Amino acid sequence: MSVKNYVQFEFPSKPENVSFSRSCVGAFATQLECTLEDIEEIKLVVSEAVSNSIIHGYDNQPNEKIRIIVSIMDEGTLEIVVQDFGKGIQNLDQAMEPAFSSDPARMGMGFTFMKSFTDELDVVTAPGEGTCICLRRTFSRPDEDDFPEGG
Amino acid sequence: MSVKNYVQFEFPSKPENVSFSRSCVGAFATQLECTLEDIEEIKLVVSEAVSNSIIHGYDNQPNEKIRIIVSIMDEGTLEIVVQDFGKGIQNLDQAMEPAFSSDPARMGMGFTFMKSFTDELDVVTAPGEGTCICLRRTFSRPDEDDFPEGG
Amino acid sequence: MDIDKKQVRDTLVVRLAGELDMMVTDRLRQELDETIDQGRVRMLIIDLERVSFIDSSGLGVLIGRYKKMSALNGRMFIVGAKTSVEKILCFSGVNKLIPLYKNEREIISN
Amino acid sequence: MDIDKKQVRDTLVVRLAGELDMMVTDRLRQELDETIDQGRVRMLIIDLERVSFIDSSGLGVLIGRYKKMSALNGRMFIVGAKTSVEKILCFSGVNKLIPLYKNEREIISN
Ligand SMILES: Nc1ncnc2c1ncn2[C@@H]1O[C@H](COP(=O)(O)OP(=O)(O)O)[C@@H](O)[C@H]1O
Ligand SMILES: Nc1ncnc2c1ncn2[C@@H]1O[C@H](COP(=O)(O)OP(=O)(O)O)[C@@H](O)[C@H]1O
Repeated sequence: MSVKNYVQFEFPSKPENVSFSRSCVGAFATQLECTLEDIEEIKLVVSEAVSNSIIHGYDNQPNEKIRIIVSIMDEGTLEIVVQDFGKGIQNLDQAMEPAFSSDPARMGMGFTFMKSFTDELDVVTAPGEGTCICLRRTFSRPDEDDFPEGG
Repeated sequence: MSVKNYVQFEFPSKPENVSFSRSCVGAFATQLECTLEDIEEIKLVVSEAVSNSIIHGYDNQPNEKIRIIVSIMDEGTLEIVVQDFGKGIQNLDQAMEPAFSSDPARMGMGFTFMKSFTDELDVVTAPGEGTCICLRRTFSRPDEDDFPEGG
Repeated sequence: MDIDKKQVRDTLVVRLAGELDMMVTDRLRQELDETIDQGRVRMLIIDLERVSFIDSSGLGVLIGRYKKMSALNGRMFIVGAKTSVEKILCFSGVNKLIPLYKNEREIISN
Repeated sequence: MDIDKKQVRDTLVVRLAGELDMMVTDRLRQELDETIDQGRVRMLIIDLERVSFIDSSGLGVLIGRYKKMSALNGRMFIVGAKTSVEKILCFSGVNKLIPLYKNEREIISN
């Protein structure tokens, strides 16, 4: 797996950056062979991951750092890494359960959306250190591609 | 002058990232009170600066690093810094002249556009070290604002 | 996010425009709850025709208002959701609690 | 960038769609020059109606083709540029070399 193109971006944990960051990842993803519907789904998972960093990771503190690294791999895989340096997740199994939320006003659907609209979801987290969400989704495999352009 | 919001991003010097980067800066700028026409002009200056980094800074080598830092200041100023670590500019005065280009196939209008559509343009460059372009444009000043929201 | 409210008797129609994410949830929740309480609203219709994006934060506000309306023995409907938004409403099961209709007329005729 | 070419006698009409930046300049320059040379084109009309963005790289290709057409004693026109693109064409002075028209009919009637 080699990286064809990537972008790394960092911004503070402000609510207005949720919209900005999902737009950017969506714009980057247009470099892949994917539909408008795919882009909408990518924006959704980014929105969930970034919102979680702000709300849960940083308890809505607006001046903490969020980092996103988006990579396009040779075989048409989009990898999105969303990283915060916030409070981390104590009980990851519980957190991943559908409808679980530590906040009663929330739905607990974030991880469910992230899992449903990607092929792979990896979470690395440590209490007090932060959370790193890695999402992968493949849009076209080389064997579906009659005219591979090469690397 | 204090920074209200910012985003820093880094990506390789590939032609497809020119479009991506100007879209992103344009999307970020919507957080300011500005018109669609303003956004178009911002996209233009970013396009010029990033194209220059790829074409002149890196001689079209696609795997070199470009960094952009966009900041929104309290008083409605947008600051865009575009940085490359490429070959730098030998003669900056000459480079800034309208219609000057070191490449006969190009128009030499890049710096003219950057100057015309911003309020301030600073260039820091050193041969062999790279070029850093800082563009500033103010969209609304506090005294034009009847209901300042505060910092 | 634009929030446009219109009340006729105990029916409140709220037209939203923009993106429904965590940026707007607090304000939306507050505006809706205030109007529901003050206006003794018993029927809440949320028009999503001009909403281009919704995520789980947005869904949370809708579900919260559904619970509130149920507690008041009132009803709630969603109208006008475009395909991409409707997909999320259905995927999350929100449509099983809050019925979706094309427009206000469709509610009346059902 | 979509490049759609149509030639009638020595007139070549090229409809472009997308964003006209350094990403597409090489391909555009090459496609235009090949067609101009092979087809003995003497009138080149570039339709920018569906071009949403142009920067100095894009302008450079247009000016380059203008020089080529002049050297061939041919003519060149731009049609359909939308306001934001037209602004850049005028700001840069490109319109003084390559006349801008609303559409092909306007060229003929002038
Ligand atoms: N970045 C994060 N930092 C800390 N805790 C998190 C983070 N992301 C998720 N969590 C925890 O996992 C739980 C489930 O997340 P999620 O499925 O997105 O639902 P919701 O955001 O609605 O609570 C959250 O309630 C929170 O306790
Ligand atoms: N990032 C950069 N790195 C190295 N040289 C540069 C850079 N940006 C501009 N230059 C030099 O300045 C000249 C003028 O730039 P510009 O006005 O944008 O015109 P053009 O890009 O059409 O050549 C370029 O031709 C190049 O020699």
